[in-house]
Amino acid sequence: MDTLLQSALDNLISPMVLFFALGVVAGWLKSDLAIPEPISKGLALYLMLAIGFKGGVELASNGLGGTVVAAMALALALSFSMPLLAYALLRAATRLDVPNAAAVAAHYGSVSVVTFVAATGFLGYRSISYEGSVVAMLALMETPAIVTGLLLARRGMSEAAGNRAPLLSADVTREVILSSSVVLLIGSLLIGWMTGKDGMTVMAPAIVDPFKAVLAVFLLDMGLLVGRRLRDFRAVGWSLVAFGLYMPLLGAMVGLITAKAIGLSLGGMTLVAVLAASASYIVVPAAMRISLPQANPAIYVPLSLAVTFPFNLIVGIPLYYAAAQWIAGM
Amino acid sequence: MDTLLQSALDNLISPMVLFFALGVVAGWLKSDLAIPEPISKGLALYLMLAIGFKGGVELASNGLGGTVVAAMALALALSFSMPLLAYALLRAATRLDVPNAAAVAAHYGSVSVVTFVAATGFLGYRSISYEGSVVAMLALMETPAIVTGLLLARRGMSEAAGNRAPLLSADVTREVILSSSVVLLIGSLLIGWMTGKDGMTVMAPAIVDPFKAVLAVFLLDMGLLVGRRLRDFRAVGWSLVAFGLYMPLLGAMVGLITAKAIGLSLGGMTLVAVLAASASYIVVPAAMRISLPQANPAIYVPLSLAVTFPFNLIVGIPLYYAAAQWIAGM
Amino acid sequence: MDTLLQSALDNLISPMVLFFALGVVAGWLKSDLAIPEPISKGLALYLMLAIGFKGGVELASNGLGGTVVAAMALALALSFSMPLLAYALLRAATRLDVPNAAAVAAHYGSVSVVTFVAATGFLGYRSISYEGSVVAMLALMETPAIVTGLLLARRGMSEAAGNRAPLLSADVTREVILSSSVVLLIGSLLIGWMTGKDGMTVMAPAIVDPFKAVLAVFLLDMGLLVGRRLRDFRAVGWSLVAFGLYMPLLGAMVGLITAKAIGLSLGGMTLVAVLAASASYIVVPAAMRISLPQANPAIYVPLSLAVTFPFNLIVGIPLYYAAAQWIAGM
Amino acid sequence: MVQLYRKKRIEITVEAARARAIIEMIESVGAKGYTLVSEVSGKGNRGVRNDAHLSDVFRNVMIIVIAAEEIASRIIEQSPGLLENYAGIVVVSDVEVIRDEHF
Amino acid sequence: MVQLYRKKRIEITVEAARARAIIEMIESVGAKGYTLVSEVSGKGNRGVRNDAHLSDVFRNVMIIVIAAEEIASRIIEQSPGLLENYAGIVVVSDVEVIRDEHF
Amino acid sequence: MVQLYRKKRIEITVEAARARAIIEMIESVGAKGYTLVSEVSGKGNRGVRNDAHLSDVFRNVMIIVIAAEEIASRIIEQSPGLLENYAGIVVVSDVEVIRDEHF
Ligand SMILES: Nc1ncnc2c1ncn2[C@@H]1O[C@H](COP(=O)(O)O)[C@@H](O)[C@H]1O
Ligand SMILES: Nc1ncnc2c1ncn2[C@@H]1O[C@H](COP(=O)(O)O)[C@@H](O)[C@H]1O
Ligand SMILES: Nc1ncnc2c1ncn2[C@@H]1O[C@H](COP(=O)(O)O)[C@@H](O)[C@H]1O
Ligand code: NA
Ligand code: NA
Ligand code: NA
Repeated sequence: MDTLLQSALDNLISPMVLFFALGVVAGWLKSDLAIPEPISKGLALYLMLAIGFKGGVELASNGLGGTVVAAMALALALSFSMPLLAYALLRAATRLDVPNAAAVAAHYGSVSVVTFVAATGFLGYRSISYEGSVVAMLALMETPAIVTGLLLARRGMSEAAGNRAPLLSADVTREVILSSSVVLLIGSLLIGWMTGKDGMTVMAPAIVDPFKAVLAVFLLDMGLLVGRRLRDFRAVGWSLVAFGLYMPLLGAMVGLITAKAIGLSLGGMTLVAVLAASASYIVVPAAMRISLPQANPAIYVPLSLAVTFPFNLIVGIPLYYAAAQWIAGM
Repeated sequence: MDTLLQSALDNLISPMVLFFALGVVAGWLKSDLAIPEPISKGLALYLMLAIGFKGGVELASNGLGGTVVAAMALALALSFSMPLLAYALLRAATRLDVPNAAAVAAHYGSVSVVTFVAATGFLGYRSISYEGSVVAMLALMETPAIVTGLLLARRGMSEAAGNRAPLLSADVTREVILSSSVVLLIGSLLIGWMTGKDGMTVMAPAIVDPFKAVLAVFLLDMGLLVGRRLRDFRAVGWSLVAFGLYMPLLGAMVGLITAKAIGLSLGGMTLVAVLAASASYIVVPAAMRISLPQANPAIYVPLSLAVTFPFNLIVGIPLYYAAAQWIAGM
Repeated sequence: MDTLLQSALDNLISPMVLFFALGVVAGWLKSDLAIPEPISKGLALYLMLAIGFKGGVELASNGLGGTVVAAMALALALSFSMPLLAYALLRAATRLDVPNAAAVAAHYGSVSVVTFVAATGFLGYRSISYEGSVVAMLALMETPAIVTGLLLARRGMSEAAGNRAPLLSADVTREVILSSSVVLLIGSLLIGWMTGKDGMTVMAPAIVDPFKAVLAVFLLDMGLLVGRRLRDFRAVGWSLVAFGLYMPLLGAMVGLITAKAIGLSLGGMTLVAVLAASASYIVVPAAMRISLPQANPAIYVPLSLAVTFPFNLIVGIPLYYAAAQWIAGM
Repeated sequence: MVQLYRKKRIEITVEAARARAIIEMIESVGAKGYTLVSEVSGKGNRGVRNDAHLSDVFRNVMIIVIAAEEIASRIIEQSPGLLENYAGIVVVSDVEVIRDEHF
Repeated sequence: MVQLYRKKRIEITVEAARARAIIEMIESVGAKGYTLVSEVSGKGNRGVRNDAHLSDVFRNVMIIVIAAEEIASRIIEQSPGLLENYAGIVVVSDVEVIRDEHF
Repeated sequence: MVQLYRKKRIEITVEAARARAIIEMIESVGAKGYTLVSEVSGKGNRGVRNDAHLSDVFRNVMIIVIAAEEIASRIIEQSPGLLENYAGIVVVSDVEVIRDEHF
């Protein structure tokens, strides 16, 4: 069992994290280095398809045990409830008004697919396996938090007269439930599950062998996005930046305990911690912009993207992994 | 020799077809899942380059026998003549006017590269080889049908006074003959043929190993296109939808018999059937829009893309393969 | 040791050069074959990342000897000084005015990344290794020539009154130093150097195995660009076209001698010759357009892209390699 | 000589997230068509907007409508409400068109 | 003070398949230049047009020409014939430009 | 009834390499915002411009500014100097806008 420091260091000098760092520096220095948007969208789709398909094949080989159902229930529970914790903290510890606090809260109930994928890469190095059902959790956790966030906003804003109470219109509901990532993750999961080993022989040369390298390149692009936004901190404010650092820790703790409770493996526990710790920066912002326009994207996007994402990627993943080892060892 | 039902089923649960199905469902449900256009254009170029190059290498190893010449002659003959059959059927069995019937006919004389590529994937699973010359046929069949289509329109419309008789201008001729797919297919074929085995060692890691996976992803995108257009059926009308289903069968029959006649292998026969059965939805629509604007793209595009393409992909390929086995067995 | 003619021929019928030729023909014939711009930008980034990373891993395994410092010094010296030679020749042998001569000169002091990458491919076929430090040279040679070019323009134009003397503003300096290619090359080099063999096992499936095939596809795109510009020759004029052919030869000679002087290997010498012989067609044009608008891009872009690039790719590389063998043999 | 018809040209530059609502309004008030230029960036009250990478949150689109005076004024009436809390501007000008039946 | 010159601005939104013919006409009647915005989508008589995936069949482009009154009217005269059977609109407005020699 | 305010609309089509300088000028003279349509191609004095493959050298962008008369005229004054040696045109027209505070 490698020590926390050890694995933290290994993580630091992995191509993944180093390319991310390169991106951050280049973006911060305003280099014109940029991955064309369609390419980065394509890489994101690749990562989701690959992770979904692998998860499905894993499910096929190990069968759908009771944990699968438990895992899905846990996913929904976490995504629905975590925004309540986040909202309480935000209202107590920061100056955010109701709509902004509600919007931020929704982000932390949801998840970051890339952080999850990076964590699977981290586990991959240590050849530690994980349950396919965790991939289903990834897909399920993306949207419920949005509902909670909007309900919180609604409750808090109803007093304030004249305010159009934020509604989750049928359209928006359909959109978030059918959002690109959800559909691709679940679809690939099903296809992987249906085609199993044979399917994997077909897909492996594209989705297994080059996977980590593609992830590294994608993280370069993420780094560029983060680096360009580092300056937005001022807009965010330190009490909020602090939230972006301790909220993941709380989330990870909740994730680890509940994951242990439903009997997931070391890998599974680590990944659930990552899910609970991570914050959405694509699906939820889009939904908030439509359903809660009173909240300011210049607050929730940098917080989730430029604070929590890098923290999880560099410090969080090895930390949650060490904690998972410790808990698993109990 | 696997039975028709068997291979139909295998085909159904191949990642290729399942990803296509995922796309159709997502598109139909208006999910925002979308492959960025440059990526899908890039994937299409990849498939054509790969299929062309492999065909060329195959030609190099087996040499240019007499069948090559026969195959090319057959390709031209099929592409020039099939629109006549299609046109006769359309005028007899549907309410299409002259320009629309002529336009649709041209589509069925031409071919769908993706359907062909999917068929090579289908054969690949069964490790059944095919003649490289069939790839040349694919390239040759794309454009002649356009000429026949325009001539049919011209004949039929000349009476109707005032009508600008549709002309195949020098520009358009150059464009269709030099269209992206024709140039890339023939070019890659030549390069594969010139570089042979050595060339293949260079290209294989990119164009052989990941080929089927890339095809699956591309079919996901095709599925999205089809799913979004399923609603256009109304515009098409049932007698025309029926045409979109029986025309491929007739075409396949013609393809099989003629392919047998020039002595192609089981694989070759299957692919020629697919060529004759498939309908263009890129090169021909573009040419028709320019040279025969009186015809309505909202008719010929959905018919070719949303009716005939899925039919060939799911039902046609295994069916034509079974028929080819049967004829080969005679 | 293969003869010049032999290796020239091998080069000619390599997939790389053949796909380039296909592109030139298709572009010249105005085929609509086109690689979507984001894809070709993506391929370019891929090539730079791959070449940089490999160079870094190579440096890690062989350590940073004294040659590394010498190599970097040589790179700067070449890039700063070569424009002087080019400028003298241009003013003497062509009718170019001061700003245009200065702009063209800057291009020839800088380098073409793709030519360099193609040369590594050429060496790869012959499994001839090269020093990782040469990749650092590639990154270092890109920008200094711009400074020399602008100084030349300034000196020459100062007389002509009323002319805004071309300045290298702080902005532009930052831009060229932080230009996409420089940052990605140096960044990947560092990451490859830091992660060494382990990093390579992660990246290899993506950046080593398919490398040559990707290069071939990229050269297809380059060919298309060149083919479309062949007609621009008229604008360029024959005395200038001639310069585009003999300047690389002079550059290569300087490169070979100096590379030999600092004790580089056969592979290293060949690549330095290629660096000295090649001309920029992306970074330098962009910088000139901003800092020296009096110079005409319709002159320097076709010259560098449609004359010198193809010459180096097809004739130059095998020639410089043969010369390097000869010098190495002395 | 080809006849020209006086119309209003309304150019709405708005954040992508709001585009659908605007277009639905445009059609609901009876405009016969519209043109959409996606992928436009810009700067305004709500700061710089040019990051298409992350969903539509920081992307703008430009919606152009050619309509008769009366329908145009309906669009103008509806706009402020729809743009509340959103980045967006509405620019109106006089134009002439051919093929009146299109509008 | 910088001098401004009165010109006409013609904005033609047309299906991509017809763009070349329109541009050739524009140049043939003597316009000195044009601007092309490709990748625009929209809706009109001929339904929704926003699918660049499949060749140019369902894609629009926007062609903008700034020209003197007289050349503008020639473009307007030629347009209806070229747009017959094609999706497209022509929108004309009054503008002023600097650097008259460009037009 | 929604109030409309008279403004000037300045449409600058210029080679991408010069876009930044133009935008800096626009902000320096006090315009509150601008819209940028990148990836436009075209033809003019300096020939055909439509090759985004190679850096920005042969690419155009379109910059649109809505501004009050006075700021508009400052932009017009500054333009010729900035466009010297560069491909670019400046087109001015009269428009009306809602939400005056944006401009
Ligand atoms: N003065 C202006 N001129 C041109 N475009 C503008 C102007 N102000 C705003 N815009 C555009 O409208 C969008 C939204 O403006 P705003 O609501 O002020 O943030 C900006 O991102 C710009 O694209
Ligand atoms: N009223 C309108 N306002 C703005 N753009 C329009 C309008 N009508 C049509 N268009 C544009 O012109 C294209 C062709 O129009 P149509 O010929 O009516 O189908 C449409 O796809 C739209 O992009
Ligand atoms: N008469 C015109 N109408 C519309 N756009 C033009 C016109 N002249 C020039 N342009 C645009 O402005 C750019 C620069 O023009 P120029 O400086 O004349 O080369 C061209 O590439 C076109 O995009
Ligand atoms: Na979370
Ligand atoms: Na056919
Ligand atoms: Na050089």
